Amino acid sequence: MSDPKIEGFELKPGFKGMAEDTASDQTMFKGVHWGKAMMWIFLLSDTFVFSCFLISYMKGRASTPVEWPNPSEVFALNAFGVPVPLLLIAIMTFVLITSSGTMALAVKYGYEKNKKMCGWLVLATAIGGLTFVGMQVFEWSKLIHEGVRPWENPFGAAQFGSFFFMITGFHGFHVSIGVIFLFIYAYKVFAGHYESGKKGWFTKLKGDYVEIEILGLYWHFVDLVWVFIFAFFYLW
Amino acid sequence: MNDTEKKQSSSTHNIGIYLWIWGLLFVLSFFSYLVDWYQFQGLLRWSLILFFMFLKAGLIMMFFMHLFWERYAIVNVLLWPMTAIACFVGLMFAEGQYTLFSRLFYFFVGAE
Amino acid sequence: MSEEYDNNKTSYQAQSSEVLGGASGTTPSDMDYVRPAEIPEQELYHAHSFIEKWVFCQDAKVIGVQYFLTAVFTGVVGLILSWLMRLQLGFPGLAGFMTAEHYYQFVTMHGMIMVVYFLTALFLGGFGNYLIPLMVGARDMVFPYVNMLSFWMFFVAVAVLMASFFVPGGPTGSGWTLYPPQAILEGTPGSGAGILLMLISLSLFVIGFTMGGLNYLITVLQARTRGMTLMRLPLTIWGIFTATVLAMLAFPALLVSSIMMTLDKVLGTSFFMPTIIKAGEVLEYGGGSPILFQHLFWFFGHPEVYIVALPAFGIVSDLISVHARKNIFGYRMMVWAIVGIGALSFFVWAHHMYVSGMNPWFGFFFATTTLIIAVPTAMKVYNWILTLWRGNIRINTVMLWCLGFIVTFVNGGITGIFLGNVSVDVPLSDTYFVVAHFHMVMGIAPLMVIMGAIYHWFPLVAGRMLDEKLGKWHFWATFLGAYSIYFPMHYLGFIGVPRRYFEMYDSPYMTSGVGLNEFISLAAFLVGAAQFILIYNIIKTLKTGKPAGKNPWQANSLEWFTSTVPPEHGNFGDRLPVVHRWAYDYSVPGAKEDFIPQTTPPSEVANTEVEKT
Amino acid sequence: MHAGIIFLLVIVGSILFHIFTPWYWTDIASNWGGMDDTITLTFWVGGGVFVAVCLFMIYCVFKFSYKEGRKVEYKPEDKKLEKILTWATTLGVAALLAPGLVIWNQYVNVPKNALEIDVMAWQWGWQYRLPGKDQKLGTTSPMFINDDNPFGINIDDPYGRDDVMIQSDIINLQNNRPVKILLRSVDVLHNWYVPQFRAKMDAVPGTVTFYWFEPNKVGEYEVLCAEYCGVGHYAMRGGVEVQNDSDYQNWLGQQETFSDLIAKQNDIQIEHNKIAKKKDLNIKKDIYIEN
Ligand code: HEA
Ligand code: HEA
Ligand code: CUA
Ligand SMILES: [Cu+2]
Repeated sequence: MSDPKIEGFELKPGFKGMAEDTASDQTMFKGVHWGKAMMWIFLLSDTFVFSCFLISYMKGRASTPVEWPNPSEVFALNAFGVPVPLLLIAIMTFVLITSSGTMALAVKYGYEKNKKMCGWLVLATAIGGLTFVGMQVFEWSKLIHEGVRPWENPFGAAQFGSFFFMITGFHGFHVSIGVIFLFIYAYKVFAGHYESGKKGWFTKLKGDYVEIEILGLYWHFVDLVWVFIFAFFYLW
Repeated sequence: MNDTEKKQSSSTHNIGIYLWIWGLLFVLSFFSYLVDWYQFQGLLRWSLILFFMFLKAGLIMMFFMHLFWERYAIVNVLLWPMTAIACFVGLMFAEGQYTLFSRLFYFFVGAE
Repeated sequence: MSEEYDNNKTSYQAQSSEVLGGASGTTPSDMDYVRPAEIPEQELYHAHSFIEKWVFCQDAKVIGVQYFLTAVFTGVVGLILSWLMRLQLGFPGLAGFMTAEHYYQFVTMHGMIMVVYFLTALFLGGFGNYLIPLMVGARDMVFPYVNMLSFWMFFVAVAVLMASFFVPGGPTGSGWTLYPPQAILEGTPGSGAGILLMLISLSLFVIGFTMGGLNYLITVLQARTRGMTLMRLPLTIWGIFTATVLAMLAFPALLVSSIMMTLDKVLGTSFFMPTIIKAGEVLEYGGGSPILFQHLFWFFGHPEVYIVALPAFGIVSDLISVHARKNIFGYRMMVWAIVGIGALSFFVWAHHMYVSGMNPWFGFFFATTTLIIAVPTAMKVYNWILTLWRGNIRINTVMLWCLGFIVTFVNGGITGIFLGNVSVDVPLSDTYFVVAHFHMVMGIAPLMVIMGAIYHWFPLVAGRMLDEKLGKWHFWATFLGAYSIYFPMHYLGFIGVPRRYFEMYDSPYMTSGVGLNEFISLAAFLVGAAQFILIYNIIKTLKTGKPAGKNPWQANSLEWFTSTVPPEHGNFGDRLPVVHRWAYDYSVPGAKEDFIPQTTPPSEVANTEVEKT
Repeated sequence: MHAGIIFLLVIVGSILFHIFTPWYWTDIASNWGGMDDTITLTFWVGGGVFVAVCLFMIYCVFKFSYKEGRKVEYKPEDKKLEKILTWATTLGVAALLAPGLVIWNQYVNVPKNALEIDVMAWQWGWQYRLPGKDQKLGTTSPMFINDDNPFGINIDDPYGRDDVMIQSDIINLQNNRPVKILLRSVDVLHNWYVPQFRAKMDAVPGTVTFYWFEPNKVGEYEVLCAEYCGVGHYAMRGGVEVQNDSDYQNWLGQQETFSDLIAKQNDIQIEHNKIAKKKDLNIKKDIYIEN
């Protein structure tokens, strides 16, 4: 996304460009900030974490001879007296996608050095994330109230509760971390750290709007994982 | 200036594209919700779920995470490892079926 | 805050758009032209106090040494445990305190320590940290602060691991594979606090490693110096780099399986636990699948063994090339082989599970993929020996370790072929044949490389040459001793002696193994003791060793061309080196000397036919 | 110089050790001679490569050790040589793989006439169950295991009624009759392994695993547990007695069947002693069936 113009090096598009980038000296990902490259590789690793969780879930569910609870019933919510399947989940998905959209715009405005828009959008994303976590807490407490536990549940195979709490918990953990960072970064945007290039608070790196993009990658990834959880956990 | 060059030389993109993708994500999520609402079953259900899932994931990666505009060097590095996951998924699916089979075949199920 | 940076040194010269000066011209058509810098100079945070300098240090070289020392400490613990095991196996009953519980705890801790906390940490954390920035021509790792955290995370992981020796019930005795259900049930030693601490320690290790691994990868990918293309990297870096990629993708499976097992243990979930009856009582578990754990574990475990092997492959290639005064034969093939082995290693994991009761049809798939790996590995072996061919081989300590590596690695690799060939594995699996296989290929071969690397790079790290004579004694004792431990051990496997047996002499056809076992144990004591020669050598050298001077081995790669020996923080003085060639221009016809450093511009060696890289 | 000689001695020593070793295979007593043959083949190919590689290395050490001013060949790569070596190795590997896969195919395809044997493992012991006249084993569940029903046989399964129960860690087998070993464990992983039969497989709680072989030598053999299963692992032994036809039938006739056991228990009317335990199990069972 950044603007790679490299002196003495022609950036060719497509696979040809890939071969040349790879064969060239100094950097392989031309024009990619170190932090961004690091976030990408980290997300790749994290993808393997979530894949292993979901694969375990698939294997566990495929091999249990006991009936698996029907998610559209378990996760139904009463609205106006009728049980609507997956209502809460639908709203959560909606919230998370909304926050993903605001994040994408925040990144855009960050690059335009539009401090105000960027800051508000990051803040909006943080609030969206917080709402999501809140609804997750609600969902958990509802299920716990209904007797679902990691080790047992009244609806069917015991593994249902185990995988549910573990996977959504791990995802929720990612969201929570993201929310914390979103709030911090919102503050930093408003305080102008990214314009003045002020030294960071943790690793003492110089501030730059690229950090918003890096955080954005993380946040979109969290959304991405939710897409898979939604499909495999709630729709299966 | 051809298309790809334009893609790489501008560091920000028209706001329209983000709004579009955003809207599409809502629509696709709604569709996958409908899959459950209408209680489609069997192969149809699965192909729809997977189709919407990959479409959504693809859109997020391509546009929100900007992979569409990144150079192929990074895109490839990110996508090739997925073959390992695909292999793992496929084999674990077979393994799950096999475990289920042997449980049903030899055990008195219900008491397992 | 900015004065915290570089305040004890004037800022490094900016590199951007600077073209090589000197006798050669500045036009791009000139043969010495190297593209201008495309990345700005890295800002370094220099330490201000003793603590920042030696404890929470952000210099990758110090972190490397910290990793090295911590890993060697765990290695010595693992070594002592192996002595205790051999004592029991060779001379049962001699050590009065040795119960079956203790034995299994020792085996488990020995295996886990040696594989994860010793070799992985030593190769990637130790050698990786020290060598990557130096060899790619960077001032430091790209995220020094995260790098520092990585070490301390590892340190805590080791502390937690060691703490498990002192909790009630002792450390876990579930075998390093930690197979459930047994690992978390009574009847296995340390199934309480021991296993929990092990799982926690492993999780910490993974988190810590991830922080370090990101550094290694991004440094290699994005922070190379001018002129350093990927195809000019020394093979050491290729090995460490690929191993790190494997680690970043394989450790997640370990993390996930540890989390799931922890939940099974603490919360009573049943991910891996089917209905279980113990002492006539039905446990609370039900419906899970132990085989799932095995798949997850080996999806991590098999890449893990290559994480240990690939850096060794890389390092040994460099050592052989330097000391045979000849370019490494088939460099491109070597790189592709490393990458290929790394990629394939994600498709072979279930060769550890041929007799685990998994879907039997998997056998065909995994046997095929497993044997395919032998092909790139074989190419590497051929290229090592072809590098020796018509070289000018210095038979010094470093070279001896390399030769020892080739012998033991080929031996262990071939036994791997036995095991990989699914129906051959059936009688041999879970016998001492497997134990012999992996000690030969993992316990001894990479260890030989580590030793060679110590003798090779010690002059750089400490500025003094290790004693050659002691080094040779150390080598022969280790090599001959280790070979006589593990070569005969295969034959115990043929008899059918299962591994993880506390004692086995009551079986009629195993009595024949008694003498052999005693011999093996004696050899093991000798080999272990021989390691103290090295420690003595190091201490002695630090005090009275011969000063090494610059580039004592007349090597080409960048780590020998630092501003000072040992290198200071920032590595290369005011100006980063510029690279013009691969690291293997040895004995180039027409050149004055038998080596051409990577920094030598082509115009200086214009009349030679150097390799185009 | 001396380095080369020592390496040479190591290689020669290895070969001599292999030739003269007193430690080698126990005599095979099953149909899996093919496994031994593949191992022998691998030994020749692999051992040959090992010796060749090492000898080449030693030759280089002798021939090219350091001499000031020696002329060194400068040849970064040799595409042709590398290609030849790659193909030769691929061929060698394929030659080893092929017989391995053929035998594995036999290993996973059990002959129709194989006698099914249920091997049940626990920490730390074995017991066995043979099908009765109907030649079929009844289904089981670990939930049913108790003093009255040591194998957890499903009482409602008619196939289970005539199953022969051997509550001993020694089993008798009929010579030259293929057997399909069905492995079952009630607690942790185990592995029923007789070195002379070559074959093995883990017993995994929660599923049933299998393998087959055909014993072809009359005699007594020791069973070893070959998968780590806790502190008693090393002591978890059993036995196999391979007998010829008449001896085997004789032995089989003396064994108790499941219906014998039930009848016996009904006779003595000790039911009420067990009520407490059974109730407990039944409650658990009900919960499961409900779900
Ligand atoms: C550094 C570590 C390392 C390395 C490099 C290897 C390399 C290989 N390993 Fe090993 N292995 C382990 C570490 C390692 N292993 C460990 C730790 C275990 C046990 C874990 C446990 O259970 O506790 C194990 C167990 C293990 C098993 C499971 C055994 C069992 O439990 O039943 C198998 C089975 O396939 C196997 C196969 C192989 C193969 C095919 C290779 C190949 O990569 C080897 C390739 C090399 C060569 C083949 C030699 C060079 C080639 C030539 C000179 C060319 C000519 C050759 C031919 C034509 C054949 N290994
Ligand atoms: C890299 C891995 C590694 C290494 C080096 C070793 C080293 C040794 N191992 Fe190891 N071993 C394993 C990995 C390793 N082992 C694993 C994974 C298992 C399986 C565990 C399980 O079943 O769960 C195992 C199991 C195992 C068993 C089988 C136990 C059983 O199944 O019952 C035995 C038995 O003899 C044994 C013996 C030895 C001996 C005698 C040594 C050594 O004595 C060999 C000689 C030692 C050295 C050559 C020196 C070591 C170096 C240092 C200590 C550092 C010094 C460095 C400096 C000072 C700079 N080991
Ligand atoms: Cu039972 Cu080991
Ligand atoms: Cu392996």
